[in-house]
Amino acid sequence: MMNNLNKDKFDNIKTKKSLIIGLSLIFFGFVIYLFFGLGVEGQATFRLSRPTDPFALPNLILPAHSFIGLSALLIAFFGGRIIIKAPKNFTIFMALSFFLAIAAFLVWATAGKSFSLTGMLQATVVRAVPIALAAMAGIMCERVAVINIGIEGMLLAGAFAGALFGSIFGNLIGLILAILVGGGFGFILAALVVTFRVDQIIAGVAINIFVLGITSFLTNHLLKSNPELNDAPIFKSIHIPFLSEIPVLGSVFFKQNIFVYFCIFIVLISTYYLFKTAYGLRARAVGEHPKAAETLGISVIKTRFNHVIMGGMIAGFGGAWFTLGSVGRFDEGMTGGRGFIGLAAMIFGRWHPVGALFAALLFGFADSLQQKLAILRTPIPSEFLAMAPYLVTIIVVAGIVGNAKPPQAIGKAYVKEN
Amino acid sequence: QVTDVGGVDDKSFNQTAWKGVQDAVAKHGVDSKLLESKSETDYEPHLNSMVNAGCDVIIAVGFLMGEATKNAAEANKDSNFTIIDFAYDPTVPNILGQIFATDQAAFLAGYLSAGVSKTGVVGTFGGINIPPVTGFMDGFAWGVKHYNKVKGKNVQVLGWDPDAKEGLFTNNFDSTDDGKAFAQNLYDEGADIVMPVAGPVGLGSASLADELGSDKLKIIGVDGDWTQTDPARKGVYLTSVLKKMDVTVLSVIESVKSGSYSGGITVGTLENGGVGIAPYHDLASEVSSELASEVETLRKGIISGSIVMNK
Amino acid sequence: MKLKLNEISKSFGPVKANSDINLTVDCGEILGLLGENGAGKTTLMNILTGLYKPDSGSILIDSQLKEFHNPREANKNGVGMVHQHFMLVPVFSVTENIILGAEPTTIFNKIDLTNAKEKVLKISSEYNLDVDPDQLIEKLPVGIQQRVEIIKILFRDAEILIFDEPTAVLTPQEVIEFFAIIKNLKKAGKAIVFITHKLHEVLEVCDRINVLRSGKIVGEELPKKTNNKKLAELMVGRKVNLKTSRQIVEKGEVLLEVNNLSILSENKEPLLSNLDVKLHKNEILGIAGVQGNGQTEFIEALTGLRKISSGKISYFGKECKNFSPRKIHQLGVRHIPEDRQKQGLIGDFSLTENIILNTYYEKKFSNNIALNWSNAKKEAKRIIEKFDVRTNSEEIIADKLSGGNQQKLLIGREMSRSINLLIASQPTRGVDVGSIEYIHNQIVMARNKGIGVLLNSTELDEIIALSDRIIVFYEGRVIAEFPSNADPNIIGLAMAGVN
Amino acid sequence: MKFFIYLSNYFSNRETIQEIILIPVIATLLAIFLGLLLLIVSGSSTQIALTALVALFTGSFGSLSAISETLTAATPLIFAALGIAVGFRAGLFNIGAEGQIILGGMAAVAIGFSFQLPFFLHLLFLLLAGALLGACYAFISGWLKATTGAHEVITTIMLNLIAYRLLDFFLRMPAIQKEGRNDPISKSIFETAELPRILNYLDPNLRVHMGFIIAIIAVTFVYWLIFHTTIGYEFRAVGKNLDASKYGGINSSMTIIVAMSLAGLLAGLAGATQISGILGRATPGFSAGIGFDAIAVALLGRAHPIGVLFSSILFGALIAGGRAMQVSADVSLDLITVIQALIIIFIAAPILIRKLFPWVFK
Ligand SMILES: Nc1ncnc2c1ncn2[C@@H]1O[C@H](COP(=O)(O)OP(=O)(O)OP(=O)(O)O)[C@@H](O)[C@H]1O
Ligand SMILES: Nc1ncnc2c1ncn2[C@@H]1O[C@H](COP(=O)(O)OP(=O)(O)OP(=O)(O)O)[C@@H](O)[C@H]1O
Ligand SMILES: [Mg+2]
Ligand SMILES: [Mg+2]
Repeated sequence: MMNNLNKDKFDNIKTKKSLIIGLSLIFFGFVIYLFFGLGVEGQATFRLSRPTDPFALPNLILPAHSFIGLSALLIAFFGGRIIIKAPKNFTIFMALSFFLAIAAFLVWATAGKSFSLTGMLQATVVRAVPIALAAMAGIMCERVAVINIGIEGMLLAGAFAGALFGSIFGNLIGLILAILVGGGFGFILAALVVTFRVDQIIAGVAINIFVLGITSFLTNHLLKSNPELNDAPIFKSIHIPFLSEIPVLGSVFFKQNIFVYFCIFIVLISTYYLFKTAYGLRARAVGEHPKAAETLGISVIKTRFNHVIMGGMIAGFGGAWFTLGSVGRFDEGMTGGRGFIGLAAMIFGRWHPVGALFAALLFGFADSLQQKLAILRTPIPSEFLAMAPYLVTIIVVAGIVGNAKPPQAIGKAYVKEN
Repeated sequence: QVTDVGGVDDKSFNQTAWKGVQDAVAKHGVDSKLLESKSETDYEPHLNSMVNAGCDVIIAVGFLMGEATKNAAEANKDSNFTIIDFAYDPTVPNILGQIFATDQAAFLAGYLSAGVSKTGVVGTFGGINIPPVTGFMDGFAWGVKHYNKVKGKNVQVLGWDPDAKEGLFTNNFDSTDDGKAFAQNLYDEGADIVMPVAGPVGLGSASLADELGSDKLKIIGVDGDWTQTDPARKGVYLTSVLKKMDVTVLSVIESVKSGSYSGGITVGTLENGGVGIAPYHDLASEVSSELASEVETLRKGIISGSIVMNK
Repeated sequence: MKLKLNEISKSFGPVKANSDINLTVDCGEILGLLGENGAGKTTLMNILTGLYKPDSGSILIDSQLKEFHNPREANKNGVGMVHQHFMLVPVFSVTENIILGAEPTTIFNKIDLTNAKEKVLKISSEYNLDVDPDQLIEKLPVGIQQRVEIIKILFRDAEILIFDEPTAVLTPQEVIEFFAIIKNLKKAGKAIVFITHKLHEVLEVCDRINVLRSGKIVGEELPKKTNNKKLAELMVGRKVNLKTSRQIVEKGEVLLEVNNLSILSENKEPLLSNLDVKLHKNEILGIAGVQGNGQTEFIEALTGLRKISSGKISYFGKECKNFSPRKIHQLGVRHIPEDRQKQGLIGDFSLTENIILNTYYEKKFSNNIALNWSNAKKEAKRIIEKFDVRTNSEEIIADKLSGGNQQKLLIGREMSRSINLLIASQPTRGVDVGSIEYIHNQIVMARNKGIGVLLNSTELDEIIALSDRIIVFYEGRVIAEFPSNADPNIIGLAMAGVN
Repeated sequence: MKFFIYLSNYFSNRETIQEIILIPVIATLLAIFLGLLLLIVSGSSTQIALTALVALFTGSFGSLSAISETLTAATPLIFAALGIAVGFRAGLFNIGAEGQIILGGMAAVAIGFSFQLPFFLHLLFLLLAGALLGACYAFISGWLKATTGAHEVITTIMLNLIAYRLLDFFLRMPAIQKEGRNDPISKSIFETAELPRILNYLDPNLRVHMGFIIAIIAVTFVYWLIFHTTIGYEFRAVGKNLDASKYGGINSSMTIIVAMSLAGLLAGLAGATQISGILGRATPGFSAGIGFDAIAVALLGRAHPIGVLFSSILFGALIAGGRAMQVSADVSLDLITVIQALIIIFIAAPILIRKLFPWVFK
């Protein structure tokens, strides 16, 4: 009796929730039409390929006003659907609406002008890479319950090592050494938090400051006096045969450099590792309930060391992107907070590699979008566009992630008694 | 010398000025001190410590240091200052402001690139929206406009609108990564020649051009001749818009030595050779002989005043 | 397989947890290990399973010397332990928990789940321990979780099985099932160590009983040849009267009245439904029940730590709708929380700071803005004195106190003030017997002084010893009420939901 | 005088002299030593290293102007680090000081130039405005944490990034932007809104200003607040054990919000004093990473007001000395950053220090 009693409790909760979401979607659609739809005319021209491309696609030309009107209508329609049907999870519809909203915005911004959509998407992927890698590094550490605020520093170290050693030994060895340096800092972090039980966040902050200092110092005392040490050959983009010829997709995914390819690879591999393999299971156990793991003969200490070092290496690789994957030259503090955004992406993605990747792509998109709009010169101040991803993160962390659980033992030092 | 943020090895702005100092060291054996500013809060203390270090002349490199330099100069009437890219009115007795008519040189570069461009689109972007930077961009845009007028073509300039004074800015002078991204962005929009006016940021653009190949994307350097400062990628530089701070700095130092120093303003122009454009080096082949000669006549025209750039 | 422990000693700083302990277990034998809290039982077993290193002494299995540096080595030698506090990962599935650390894998270290499940199912049918291998641990009741723990050690083919207070968390019903299980295991020829401090249990299942007191073996008994009283005295080391003397007092007017109180969890499952409870002056009302049947939520609701969904709570005749803990405290309602480490005290606050934890804002200790430390110190000194908390200074941090002394500090804080009603939750958990008697007497005295006491304890003996009236919680409802002289077995049944 | 009483309290306070004095001192010396080692390893002569060392000391405490520079650099650190310390005490890790400083500065500038007022009033307004806006900005994180449990580390980091953009936008607003400039730079504040330089009568170049004195007052106030008031007790209780604080009848959400806002208030003051004492106007880089150094300072001072005071002065000295180092030995300022990081690591890992120098702790 009690059961079906709270069963219909459940139902009316659901319906209430769907009512709220539905209505807000309808409102949202309305707002979009109000802001973007009214008073725009002309067409938005999105260039999909360069004249030089083998199969050049015609430009995608959209009549601004009607397109925006349509997407606004669709969003409203989804809202209505949710209210009536009260489906199990609204996420698909909300995602779709979100997508439509962005599309509408783009069309509005481009009305009467044109820009290269492909270019923007390509930039999106490129911009997402360091963030995604930072997030992967974060996941590796936090899955074994070690908070790694030091990722920013590790990225920077990787960038520096990449530039320096790349200039001396060529980019491949440079990359390897960058990874090792990252791993080195991973080791230091592990030693500090696991062995010496330094507060995890303090240790991370210290690493950030330290790396910032030492890299800048060496830049001034080593690289300035001999510039040839700060001029590494970069990894040029590799065009994957045939695939790269596909219009749009081709140049977005298959005309990139190894960092992009490896980034995707790392995401896949680490998903497999964490959720399919025995080692992954043990790692997660250490993150959730170290004592239990210990009683089953899993060494918490070793596991944490290994994974934090692994995280460091991924960060080192991500750092190398800034130099070997971009301009081949190190500038002081050139990582510019990507490590922190990576952490946000990790939480956004709920400590899951794939989720984190998508979060990173979102940031990357916002990043490149902002540059396009600078050319299109919209009335919206670029500063506000630049804020968008950070605002989104805050909303997400406050709203969605409120109920997503991090590994249980996170932040706690493990004391082995004997 | 106190540098602006960006560092003395920026292959451009600070470095060119510093070269002037080193020339002086080489020629006259004066000794030199360098303070690099990490942030704008460093300007004043740095200038002060230079004063305390008892320098004969303190060289402030950069428009952004205008305020700080003025304060320092007024607080220390008896030490000599010179600042690059800032002109005070009324002038301060113990500051020599060095400014440059870079728009004249950039005008030539603009005309040149309009002539060289295959896609009919050229681009530029700046570091921060301040006169010393936008001077370049104005000239560049005007140059292209002039080309369109005389040739009846329609070459587009992306990244700067000289009338609205709006355009693309990285809002920093140090992120080469941005340099690459912005160049990529312009390239995606069809530009095949880009002039980055943001000190070392431009190196990022150069490395993109290097990656794509100079047939797809060419770069125009600023301040110094980038084929000299960045020989590794000399293949991608169509030319550079020269702003010969090294020369002026050297002369200021000499004037101090000879006691002929006085505050005020000096202006570098095409006429007095304070500004100019670099030889075409590797990409000379891209520049047809008649285009080259047109540019030369333009130069004369500007000096003589027969050509008014902005119309 | 035969286990022999030889002269095992282990101490933690000041505490000698184990000293020169000898014991043996045979295959197909159940050895009972009896001892008070803190006697050293867990420590001994942790040594046996390689979690702790002994300071001295040796372990022999089949009369050959063994040394375990970690649990895995112990496992390899067939030693497995079901821990007092379960060692299960809540967000993992049953199977994942069982195979953890001994996963069957295919290529690329991929876990072979199907294979694993088969093994699990095989074991569970063999010893009829039925579980759903795909269920998440956090969704399972403790009884089932314990089965998972057992399967976990059998999965590692343990021959020597150690159960650390396995019954503490079980309903009488589950206890009976559990006994059936270990008897099976015994038949299967396993050597079993069964730790508890419940006398009747050892008498019921064990073949032999060793009694541990403050780290030493103080006697070995055979169930047939001994009895409750004898064991109790061995365990505690002196004559104990298991009943606290409690002269009957006439109960007075109603102090606390709860009318059809209900509480829902965040995901709207009922934690308490339609509760009706009355507590009178001069009365000790005992709440019996197995952990997790709503007692905790009930206490939290009464003390303002949890919002109620419907119903009505009235103290001293006036309703207190969602009062804050402070308001309720101000009514003279004192609360001894069930987990002193987590709720009652702040581990690295000094004793003084802890003494003012819920009164720091009062006139006595502050003028609304600034604190009056000297008064606080005086108060701390007084309480430490009065409730003989063993410490050398009121400035040391609470963590440094032993469990029992922490408890005394807590009780002292709550009972040394103007008090009209006492809510005591697990007041003697993890406290040595000397302190237990002391605390019990304090509670009875309070009640005699005309205070109403609400006593919540999972130890049925404690409830029976103290209460004037007993209510039994089951699945968030009061399913039975008994007078103080009721038969424990019937109460036990009620705790299991049988009416 | 009062200050010294606090000082003695501080030492009689639970932590032992060893931990309070010995470890930080050793950590600092060790860090400086390693820094110089790094200098030598990276190819400078021992000669230069020694000059650098000397410059480090003379440049920080060697002369009146050196001391003035030290204190000037320390002033904003004291405010911001106090804020972070308050956060720590309430169990909050506030990485957002940078953003709070920026907003504090923005408010200060706006008040500073937008209207004329008599000297003291104007200054007062400016400081209040800075403090207030800083507090509001931090309030967001506190409120989100209390209501939704959003982790303050993430929200504050994001708010920092947002603050930079806000500043850029703010500095380009016609109302704010310096007339005749189209780069982001604000108008300059009026004389009446400037913090007077306290050693002006000795030498106009001594930049140390009233802000330092206000900072000292803030230190004593925060000390009193944390250890001698009910609010402080609540902060610490919530910080140490949330459940117990709830049991004790403390409204933990409220406490978190208040603590965070207070942290922001102090950081806001840091921004305001920086504007009105040193810069006189705002530019994109005016916060100069003070908010991040302050984290280090707060850790170094073990979240204790007096500790914060000393470590701020230490960091100020490192910055001032670092400049001198740059002039006389041209060693780049970054060496200082390295030293700072090393100090933090050593302080945070006392076990390490004890292992390295067992004889000191006998
Ligand atoms: N890790 C430890 N560090 C210090 N002392 C400990 C530790 N573990 C146990 N002790 C102490 O050793 C003694 C024995 O503890 P143990 O847990 O073995 O008792 P127990 O018999 O299991 O009690 P309980 O019935 O409560 O489980 C107690 O005084 C306990 O406080
Ligand atoms: N986990 C632990 N880590 C460190 N010390 C501990 C731990 N547990 C207990 N101790 C220390 O061991 C001693 C005994 O602790 P415990 O709480 O077990 O006392 P006890 O034997 O249960 O006596 P009591 O009956 O007073 O609780 C105390 O001094 C306590 O500080
Ligand atoms: Mg035990
Ligand atoms: Mg105990």
